[in-house]
Order: sequence, then C-alpha cells, then structure tokens
Amino acid sequence: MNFDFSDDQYLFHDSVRDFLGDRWSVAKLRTHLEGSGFDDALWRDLSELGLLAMLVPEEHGGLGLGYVDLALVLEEFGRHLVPGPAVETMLATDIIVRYGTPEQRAALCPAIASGALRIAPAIAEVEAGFDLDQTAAVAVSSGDGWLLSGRKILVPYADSVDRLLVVARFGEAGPLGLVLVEPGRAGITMRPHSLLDIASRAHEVVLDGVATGRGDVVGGGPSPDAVLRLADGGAVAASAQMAGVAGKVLDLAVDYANQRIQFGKPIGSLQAIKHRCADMLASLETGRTAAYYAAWALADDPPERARIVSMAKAFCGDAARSICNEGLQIHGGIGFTWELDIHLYLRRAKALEYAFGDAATHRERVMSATLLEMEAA
Amino acid sequence: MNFDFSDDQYLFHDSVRDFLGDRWSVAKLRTHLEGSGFDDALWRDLSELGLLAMLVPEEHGGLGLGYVDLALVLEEFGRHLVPGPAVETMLATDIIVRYGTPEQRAALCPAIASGALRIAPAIAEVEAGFDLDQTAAVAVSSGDGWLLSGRKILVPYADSVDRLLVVARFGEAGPLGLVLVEPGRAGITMRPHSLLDIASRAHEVVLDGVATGRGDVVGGGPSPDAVLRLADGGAVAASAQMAGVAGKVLDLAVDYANQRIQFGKPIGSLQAIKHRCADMLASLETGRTAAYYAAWALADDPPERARIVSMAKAFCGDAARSICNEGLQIHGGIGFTWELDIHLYLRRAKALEYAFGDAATHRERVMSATLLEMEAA
Amino acid sequence: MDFSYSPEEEAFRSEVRAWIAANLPDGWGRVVHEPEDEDARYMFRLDWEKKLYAGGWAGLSWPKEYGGQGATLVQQAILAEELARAEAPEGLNIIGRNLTAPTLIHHGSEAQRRRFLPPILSGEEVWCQGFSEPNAGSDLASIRTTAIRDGDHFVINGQKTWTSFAQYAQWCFMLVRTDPAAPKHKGISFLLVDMASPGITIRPLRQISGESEFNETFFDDVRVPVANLVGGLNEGWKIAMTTLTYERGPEDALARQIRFKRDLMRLIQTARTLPRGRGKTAIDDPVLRQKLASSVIEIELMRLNCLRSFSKQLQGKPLGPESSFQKLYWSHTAQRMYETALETLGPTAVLAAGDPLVPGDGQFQTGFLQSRAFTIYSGTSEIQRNIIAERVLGMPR
Amino acid sequence: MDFSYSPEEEAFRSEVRAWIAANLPDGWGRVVHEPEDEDARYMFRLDWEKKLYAGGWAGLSWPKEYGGQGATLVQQAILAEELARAEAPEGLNIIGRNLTAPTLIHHGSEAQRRRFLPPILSGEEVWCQGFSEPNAGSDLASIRTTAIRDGDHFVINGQKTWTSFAQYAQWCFMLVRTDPAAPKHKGISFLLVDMASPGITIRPLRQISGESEFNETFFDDVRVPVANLVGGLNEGWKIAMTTLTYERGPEDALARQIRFKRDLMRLIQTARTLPRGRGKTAIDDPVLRQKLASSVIEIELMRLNCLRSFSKQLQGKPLGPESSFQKLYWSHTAQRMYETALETLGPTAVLAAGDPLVPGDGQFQTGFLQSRAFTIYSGTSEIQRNIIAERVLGMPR
Repeated sequence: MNFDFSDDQYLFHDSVRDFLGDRWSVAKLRTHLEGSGFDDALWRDLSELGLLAMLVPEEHGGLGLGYVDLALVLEEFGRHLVPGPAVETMLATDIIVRYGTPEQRAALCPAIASGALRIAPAIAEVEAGFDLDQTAAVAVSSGDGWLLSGRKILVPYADSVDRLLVVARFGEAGPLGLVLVEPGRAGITMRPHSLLDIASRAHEVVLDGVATGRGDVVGGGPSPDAVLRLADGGAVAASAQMAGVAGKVLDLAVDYANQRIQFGKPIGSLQAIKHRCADMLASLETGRTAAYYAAWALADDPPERARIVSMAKAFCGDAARSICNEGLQIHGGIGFTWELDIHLYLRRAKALEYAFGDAATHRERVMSATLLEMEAA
Repeated sequence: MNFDFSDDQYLFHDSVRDFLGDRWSVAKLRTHLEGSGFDDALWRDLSELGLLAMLVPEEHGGLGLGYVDLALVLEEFGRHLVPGPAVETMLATDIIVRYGTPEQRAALCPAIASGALRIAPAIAEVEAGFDLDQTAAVAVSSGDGWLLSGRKILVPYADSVDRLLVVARFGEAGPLGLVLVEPGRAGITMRPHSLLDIASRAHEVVLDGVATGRGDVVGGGPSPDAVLRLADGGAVAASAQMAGVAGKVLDLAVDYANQRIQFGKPIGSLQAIKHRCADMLASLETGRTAAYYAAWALADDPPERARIVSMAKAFCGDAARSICNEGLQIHGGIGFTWELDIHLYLRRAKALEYAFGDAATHRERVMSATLLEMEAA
Repeated sequence: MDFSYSPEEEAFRSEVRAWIAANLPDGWGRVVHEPEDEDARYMFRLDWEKKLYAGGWAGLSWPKEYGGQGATLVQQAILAEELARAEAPEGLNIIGRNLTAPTLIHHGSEAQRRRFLPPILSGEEVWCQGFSEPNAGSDLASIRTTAIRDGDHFVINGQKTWTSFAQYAQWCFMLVRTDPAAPKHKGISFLLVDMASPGITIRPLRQISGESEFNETFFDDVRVPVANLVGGLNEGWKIAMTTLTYERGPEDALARQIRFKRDLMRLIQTARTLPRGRGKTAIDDPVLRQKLASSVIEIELMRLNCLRSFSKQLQGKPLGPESSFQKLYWSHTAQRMYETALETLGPTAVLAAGDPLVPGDGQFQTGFLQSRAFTIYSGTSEIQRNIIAERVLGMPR
Repeated sequence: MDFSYSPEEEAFRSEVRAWIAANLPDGWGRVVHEPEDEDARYMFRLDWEKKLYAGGWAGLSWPKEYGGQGATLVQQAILAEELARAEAPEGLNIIGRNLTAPTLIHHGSEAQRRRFLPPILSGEEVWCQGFSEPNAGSDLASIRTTAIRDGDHFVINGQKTWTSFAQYAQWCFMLVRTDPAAPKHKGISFLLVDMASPGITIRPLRQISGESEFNETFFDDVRVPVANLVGGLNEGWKIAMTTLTYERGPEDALARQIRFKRDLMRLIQTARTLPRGRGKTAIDDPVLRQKLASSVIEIELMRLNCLRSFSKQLQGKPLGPESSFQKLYWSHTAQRMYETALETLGPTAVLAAGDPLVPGDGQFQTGFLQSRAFTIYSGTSEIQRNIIAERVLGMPR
C-alpha cells in the first residue's frame, strides 16, 4: 500500500518538466494557430527524450513502462499545453501492446518507439453523444477482410498521423473492435474542424467502404475490451492533462494576484481572492489524487477500473472548469484579452472536459458501477 | 404593467409586521417545542387582525382579497416563524372560495373569517414522492356518497384543526378531488410525526372507509383543477415564507458580523463574510421577485401559472437553503448551539423546501411547461 | 401589481410590430444576416439605429426637449420586447444612450444636454467611455490621466483602457485627475472629449472571443474646452457613480436579458433536435433538463428583477447602489447559461464557428467566451459585492 | 504506487476480522445498538475502546515504549477498515489519541510521554481540549484565560468554550496566557490540567443536533503543577499549531471518511428501496443519481487524499499546513452528502428520529444537522482558507 511515485518516476518527471521549460513554450504554440498545428521539432524532441517509447515493451526497443509512469508526464503536458498527436499516439500504443497480435506488435512498436509512427484514435460520432455503444461505423465482412464505413468526428491531427485507430462495429449489430488504417487509404476523406481549442487540430473523417484486412484489425478481430480500454486511457490522459492545465492556471492566478496592486496593496491579500485560491488548491490537489489513482487503475487493471477512471474524469473535469474560470476572473480585465495566455489554457481545459465523455456521463457510470459493486458485495 | 404593491398592501404589511413584532416572538415559539404546538392567543390575535378573513369574499364577512395581498403577509409569517395552521387554513380558504358549492361557501366562509374554523390540507403520501398523480387515497362510491380510504402523511396540525381537506382519487383510476372531513369522524386515526422542524406539528392520518357525502366533497364531485391549485397555492405560500425566513437569517448574519470582533475588527469588514452576504442579498432579492410574481400568477391565473409557480418554488428553495446554511456559518461556533435561534429558521426553511415538491421536481415542471409554451408559440 | 397591458398599450404594440415587419431588411435572419467583418457589423448596427430614429422610435421615453418622444416606460418596454421578438439587430451607440444620456440628464448643464442628447438619439454621435486605466481597474479612483487647465482649455495626458467602441466613437466621456494634491476621490473631474481632437491614439484590444470592441486609448496633450466639464471641477467621482449606476442598472440588464433569452430559446430548440443515440435527443436527458430549467428560471427572473426595479423608479424612488445586485445577478446567471449550452452540445461543444457540424453556427461557443468577461467589465463581481455589502447592507469597510 | 496488500498484510486482516467477530456484542447492529441516552452512549463507547485495548489493538502503530504495538501504518489502516466493515462502535477518547498523543510525542518531555500516553491507550484517562474562548474563536491567539505562577504551580482563571467531552474527561490540555505584556502570539503557554482539580466548572452546550458533546468550562483559581507545562514557558502557540495540524490532518479525516462512507452506503441502500411511485424507487431517478455519484466520488477521494498524505509522511515528510486542505475538503464534501441525503428521502426528509416512517431511523437528518458544524469546528473554513493561501500558496497577509 503506497500512494506515491517512485524516485525514478519523480526523476523522469523532473527531466520532462525541465525539458519542456527549455524547449517548448506557449509562444511557440501560438505560431501554430494556423496551419497543420504539427510541430516537427517538438515531435523530434519528445521522441529523443524517450516519451514515445515509454509504453513500448523493452523487447521492441521501448522502456516498458505503464500508466503510473505516464501520469506525471501527462500532467506536465497539460501544464505546457503540449499539442498532439503525442498523447494520442501513447493511447494507441497501450492498445497495440496489450491487444495487438504478435505480428502487429513487432511491426508497429519499434516504429512508435523511434518516433516514426504517429497514430490518432477515431472514436466519436456526431449522432452517438458520449455513448460508445451507439457507434455506427461498421466493418462489413468482405472476402478475407472487411469494408469499413462510417463518419468520425474530432479525430486529432488526422492529417499529421500515419495511422488512424478506428472504433467500429463488426457487422451491423456486432461487437466493437479497432482497425488501423493509413489516412491516405482509398475511401477515406477528411476535412479540418474549426475548434474552440484554437491551438489544437482535429478532423472529420469519412470512411466509405475502406478495404481492410485481418492484419489491419487490432488483435485480428473484434475486441470490445480494447475499445473500452482505449476510452478509459483517453479519460485518464485527459484527467491528468486537466490537472496540469488547472495547476498552471492556479500558479498564474496566484502570481498575478501577488503582484497586481489595487487599493494600495496586492489583490492577493484580499480574502475575495485568496480564499478563492485556497478553494482552487483544494480541488486541484484532489483532482491530482483522482488522476493518479486512475492511472494506477489503468496500470493494475482491478475490477473497479471503470469506476475509478470515471471518478477521475468527472472530478477533474469539474475542477479544471472552475479553476480556469476563476483563474481568468482573478486576472480581471487582462484575463479576457487575446494577448494573455490564460484563454489558451481555458480552451484546452474545455476540450479535455468534453473529450472521452463529460462529467455527467462519467458520474452516471460511477453510479452504475457502485450499484454493481454493492450487489456483488 | 406594474410590479409593485399598492399603498394599501404596504400599509397592511406594516401593520402585520408591527403586530407580530409586538405580540409574537421566537421565545414564545420555543414554549411550543412540546405539546400540541397550537398557540391559542396567537390564533385569536391573527383572527382579530383580519388575516384569516383576507381570502374570504366580502359577502361572507371577509375582506375579499387575493394572493397578491397575501404575499407580504406570508413573507412576514416566514420572518417571524409563525406556526400553523394559519397558512394552511388560508390555502384551504382559497380553494373553498373558488371551487366550493354555494352551500359550502355559505357554510364555511363566515366561520373561517371569524377564526372559528381551522383547516389543514392532507395531500402527501409516503409512496408517491412529490407526484400528485400518484395519489392512492381513494373515494369509493357508496350509496349517495363515498367511502374514503388512504394514508396521508405530513398533515399539518391535524389534531388542532376542525377539518381536513383530503386529496383523493374518485374511483380507482378516477380523477382527483378534495374532501372535507372532521378529524374526529369515524374511521380516522392519526399519530403525531417526529419532525425536523421541531417548532411545527404534523400527523400521519389514516382514513379507513370514512363515510362522506356529497356535501363533504368540494364542489360536489371530482375537481382536479382545485387539487392543482391547492398544490400551487401551497408552493407559493412556501416560497413567500422561505423568502421571509431567508431575509431574517440574512439580517441576523449581518448584525452578528457587524458586532462580532475577531482580529481586532468586526468580522463583517472581512471580504470572506461581506461578499457572502452580498451574494445572499442577490439571491434573496431575486427570490422575493419570484415569490411576488408567483403570488400574482395565482391571483391572475394566466396560462403560464404552473411555470411561474414552479419557478418560485425552485428558486426560493435553493436560495433559502444556501442563505440559511451561510447564515449559520457566519455565526461560527454559536451558530450551531441550541440556544441560538438560527437553527429554528434553518429547520423551518428545510420543511418549506420539501413541502409541495422540492426544487428538482419544480425545475422539471418548469422545463415541461416551457416546452409546451414553445410548441404553442 | 399587474402584468397585463391596457388596450392602448396593445395598440401601441401592434403599431411597433407593423413598423418592424416593414423595416427589417428583406430576408432578415434567413438570408440576410449581420456582416461577418467586425467593422462592417458595427456600421450595420449603426444604420439600423438610424433607421429606428428615422421611424421615431429612438429615445421613446426621453423628454421631448432632448429629442425623445415622451412615451411611458411601459411603451419603451413593449418596443424592446417587439424588437427582441423579431430578433432585430442590436445598436452600436449603447454607451451614448445608456450612460452619457442619463449622466448628462442628472449632472450636465442645460447647454450640454441640448448639445449632446439629440445626436445620441439620431446616431450621428457615437460615444465611448474613458474610465479604466491599466493601474486603475477595480480601484478606479486611482486614475492618473491628468487634465491641466490652460486658459479656457484642459490639456489631457495619460492612458485609458477598455474604452469600448473608441474606434467608432465621435465623443468620449472620461475621468481625469484635475487636483493631484487632493485625496484620490476628491481630485477627479468628468470631461467630454471630441475623439477627433489631435493627440488621441487608439489601439484595439483583442478579446478572447476574437472581437475587438475594447481599446487602449492614449491622450497626448489633448485640448478640451472648459465648457466640456460636467458638473463642478473635482466633482467627477460623484458623477461617475451615477454613470456606473446606470451601467449596472435595470435598463442595461433588460436589454441583455432579451439577448440571453433569445440564446436560451435557441439552445432549447437545438436540444430538441440534437441526437443522443437510441432515438433520443438532448432534451430527453433529465439531468440536462434540470440545468436548462435553471437557466429558464434565472433568465426569466432577471427580467422580473428589472421590472421590479422599474416599478420602484416609476414611483420616484431613485436608482441606487442596489443596481449592483442586478449586475452581480445577471453576469453569473449568463455564465451558467453558456456553460449549460456547452453541456447541451455534448461532443460538439468543442467545435467553433465555421464548422458545418457546430450547432447554432458556433454562437454558443462565442457566447461562452464572451460571458467570461461579464463578471469583470462594468465593475467586477468583487466590486459589486463590496458595494452591496457596504452600501446596501451597511457592513463596515 | 501500489494499492494492493502483501500476504502478511492479508493474514493480519484475517486476524483482525476474527477478533472483531468474536468480540463485538452478540447481536450488534441487529438487536444490540448504542444506548439512546447520550451519557450511556459515551460510556458504551469507552467500554468498547477498553476492549480494543485489552485485545492489543490500541495504538497499533505507536512506539512500544509508550504502550503501542509498533505496527505499520498499513496495519493501522487495515484495522480501521475492518472496524468500519463491521460497523463497530466508535471510541470516546478521540482527543486523547489524535491530539494529546502526537502533541506530547512532538513537544512533551520524556516524563510527560511516559506518564500520559499509556493511560490514553488503555482508556483510563479521557482527554478534552481547552483552546477556544468566547472572544477567541477564529482569532485563537487572543485568548484571555490567565495562568499566573505561584511557587511550583500555575493558577488558572478564565473561561474556555467548545471543550468537547469535558464532562467525561480526566485531563484537559489547554492554552493559557502566561505573559499578558507580550505580543498576543508570544505570551501563551500549553498546560495539562487534571479535570478533578478544584475550581473547574462545566456547563454543557447543547448543539442544534440535540447532542451536548461540547461544553463551556470555567476555571476559578485552578492550581496546576509547573511540571504540567508542555514545552517552554510562552511557547504554547507553536505547540498549539502542532495540535491543530493533527486535528485537521489525514488521520482524523480518514476516521471520518469511514463514517461518511458508511452513511453514504446506507443512503444508497435506502434509495434502492424508497418508493417514488409508478413502481420506481429513488435510485431510478437520473438527477438524484448524479448527486449520489458526486458524493461517491468525493467521499472516495477523501480517502485517497488521506492515503496520499500518509505516503508522504511515510517518506519522512512532516505534516504541514496542507492538512488544512484536508479539513476544508472533507467538511464541505460531507455537508453536500447530507444535503443529498435529504433530497434522496424526498417528502420524508422533513421527518426526524423517532418517527416510524423516517428512513434510516433519522440518522440522515441528524447527520445533516451535525454537518453544519463541520465547517466551523477545528478551525472554520475561512481560517483554513487563510492558512492555505498564506502558508501553502504564499499569498500576502
């Protein structure tokens, strides 16, 4: 029983933090408000630092680490507004490592570890709300393989990745599974979304009878467990990033409040400001607790994984929302100017809040899981 | 278009306020924590002041007034924690005046106006939640009349009133209606509840085949509109009383904060306290707006009555809850002592919050009504 | 208490409705919309304002001697309701109508009123507000922009910020320090400044919503005739309080309420059609219905709070510090509504204007971003709470 | 990071579970309950505490030289979990175990530790806390109770309030003013007082829940040996900060978490059976489910916040001002839960203990009333926020 990170994990976190502090900045991110949004140099740097190899097994040239090792890194990504598709590639890596065939692992893992392969999950559909069971994309059996059709939205950096990891149903009312396809394969068209998070990119991707073979399907066939894990991984990654965004916003707010003079004293000495910051800290720290615990649940995979993951996504979503809103408020007038970075954090937090299910959806999942656990006890 | 009370209404309000200030007190209320809870002297005084005659038509010896005239009085009742069954008798009066047969009006109204007849509605049932449609009490046709059976809870002051106004279904799946019966009639048993609001009284009342005639039934037969109006009247009376309770609690909190010295100054000078009081004022004033508007809606009976009434019950319920909680918090340690009156306000507000439907129930009703209005537009 | 309208008022409503129907651009709201470009949009709004003036609807309840129509406040409210019902364009000269005018009516000289009020109504002169400075936001009384007397002129030097619509304005009312030696509230004066004066530089401030209605405005030896002083020398603070009371008051709130309610109704309409799988739409979700209902309640009560305040004013009771409660209430109410709007959109909450899949053309996302400023401008919520606690509840400083 | 248990720990768990099963009163929770009468209830709890001691479970993780068992914090947590699972009675000597003991371990002399710690564990000596005074609540450093040196005694005069369990306590630790001339934080000392000393008068304070665990305690020429001074003369404030840190810390929070979680699980069980008409029960209501889920999440995270803090302590990092965030968090979390409990009960929310129709014997109403004090005692939320802002976030006073 130990709820702390190891010395190695802290050391790794320090190196990531220092590295991002040196090599990445919101000013650089602002150069990507137009265009593909993909930063080649950052990708190369992340790859050299070994981040993309973290979840790859050692036998395939990776570090053989897990979600607990990733938690602090993801939080740091949130703090620094690191753009995709790094996190997305990590989510896909975890799935390929756990559910891929030996051939798939051997073919894909070394390329992921070296930074040569970028992957984006394609999950959401406009008609389905946040309910994966409502997935309409379908892989229809055809000869030795499947013809894949459907319309996915919010596919991150779809024009900058090498593979899409598509959630689809196998047969009209069949089980869910995951298919890996190159974005350029025949039958795939895409268009960029206009996004609230202006420093991110995502696309609407239409798949129209895309020919896929057994080798394209993760694990060689339907894999509903892999789909659930992909969604849970996304929820945990979003939670940890939200904790990072919120932590940064609290720091910005405290710094600003401590130096902004009104009425002859720093506004940080006024209870209206300082008490709010204290409440922000309490929800931030509890959010971090939730995100770390959920990372452990993904790594250890206990029977309560779904409940633990949803606890984090619901709590961190609410916490990040209120911390970003309050952080902007504490900045007063300059808080709502384009020049100040705070709106970029607010936008990112909002994107993460609605990614992989909103707080209400996850609260309902916590309730269902709790009732099942009570019945089982 | 005028959203204000008339000079007469303000004058009447002043006299009620002065009267209650002189003749009633929380100290007197505390003498009723045991026993029947009924205060003879107060009842006589209220009756002499003409309050029980307000809703009685002039032709029956009353003042012929309506809910708008009542709004400020009900608010004052909340401020002074006036105990039942005065408000309950007023709610019943409105129903008898509007839906009673001429014989019923002639028989009951003069007695009500003179203070000789006390009435308590019997509405709630333990299995029904807050849904009137789930009423199980039933009047089964028998000869010229009906046999009335059912189990009612939370019947206010059932052992101190002269009539119960019972909501029942006419026939197993029939329409709802209202029956007036003496609490002593054969087949009626009751027991006092143990209540969170220790300064109030209510009973569980069991009706077992109580023989009733056409003259006992309000309007002589089923009257679903009367039942709805009774519930709406109760919701408005509760809203106005909650505004009164909350207003008093805010006054107590501000007074205490202004005189309590900590750290060498009144705690009312600290933003943690004063900003909270400002928020309390904003929700109090909006709650009063809502309650007054709802009183008008009961008086004028526009097509949107249900929505307007439910807006008030939902908003005032939330406002009173938070104002009472915050008011207690501002009092610090003495706030949670039995000796201080504030818990009596908290308890009353809680009783009113859950009377005639809680906030969630009324929000749902607002939503349904809004959608219907949109379809009609 | 009476929320019904007289036959005369209903007749007036018919007249208004007919005029609007005849004068809105053909195809308004279906094929004709506000221009995308921000400058063009504001000029479009100004044109509409001028059209309203030409139709005799501007300053409906203002005194006739200043260009008004001498109508009742109820007629004024009916006009507002009908414009809202038709989803007519907004105006541009909001500051002139809502702030300059009542300030001059209370504190201006007769000459100032006659000179400045009519062109506000006609749309010939748009106004902007020069109060805040970079180091004087919540602490407004610490402004440093100076005005030094030189013959029959004041000479202004300094910087203002958050000067809304400065780029479209012909005139600016502003607070300047005229006695640096006096205690900070006592050395301030209230001046009317021609924006065409030499020495004024404007730099737009882009907001998080992408719009730029606010500006930084620099004053470099700007000369203003002494006749443009409102009230007495060094009496500007008291006058500013009047301006702020109107900025935060029920008239401003009611105009906003109409826009918020329009957005809320569009949101509910959107929720009725937004798919959520299994043949259900967003409006079928009981959890979401609770939040939408809260907004229905809160936005409707915003209107009624305004009416309650108007009724008091009609009885001759002046608008006082309690207007701060209106501002506090509506700003948080609106923020909650736009958060609920995003929750209603579900996965598509993260899209933005321009995406074919974003419900309501991205207006809810824009509204959300704009709403973050509601609790900051016109006095932050923290300032409103101070005012309410100290001046309404009598709590100590 | 590892939330699993070793085989040794699982074996320990079995041992604990067996002992509890064998030692709980026969029929506990079914036919045997805590006495209704408050005095009898506390004596019943003290008996249970003594039984735990006799079984070798008291002070499990304390050093052996002070009567402890030298077990690990994990074993301590397993014991707590198993007691919770069995819904075993609570103890009475909470202040002795959670506050007196760590304060003496940090600041007491070796003689004080050997004298006072063992009888805390054995339940022979129950403790109460004499900090607050009528005019020194949030502003604790302004206490006025004096202790004046007279030979080898201090003579105490003054009044304390909120002295929990004073009526059952053999000993009291208290703050007294020993140098009235010094600045207020500098003239305070920390004394251990025998409650049997002549001159002590206790008046119970009834709370809104009807219970009277708190008291006003009056000291009239009460003589205390100088040997009962903890730490140096006039160094009491620093010592009190240690006490408060433990009062607000994770150990206290974890014990509370177990009770809150028990109540929450009972609430959810209640919701599964509570009729809401049309064959549905409360748990079928999606709106209520959201609120219950929020409490499930918040209460579970309360436990994990504690574990995170324990893990830091295990690495030798001291418990600091961040314990204020635990107190702030749990108190509001619990208040929300009991509000949700009343919402769950629907119309029967307004009933109370003793009514045959009240679900859960009225425990939710009692819990609601008790919860109103959570954000006040052990330092109000306002005080915790000051501490967090100033001492954790480094914001200015």
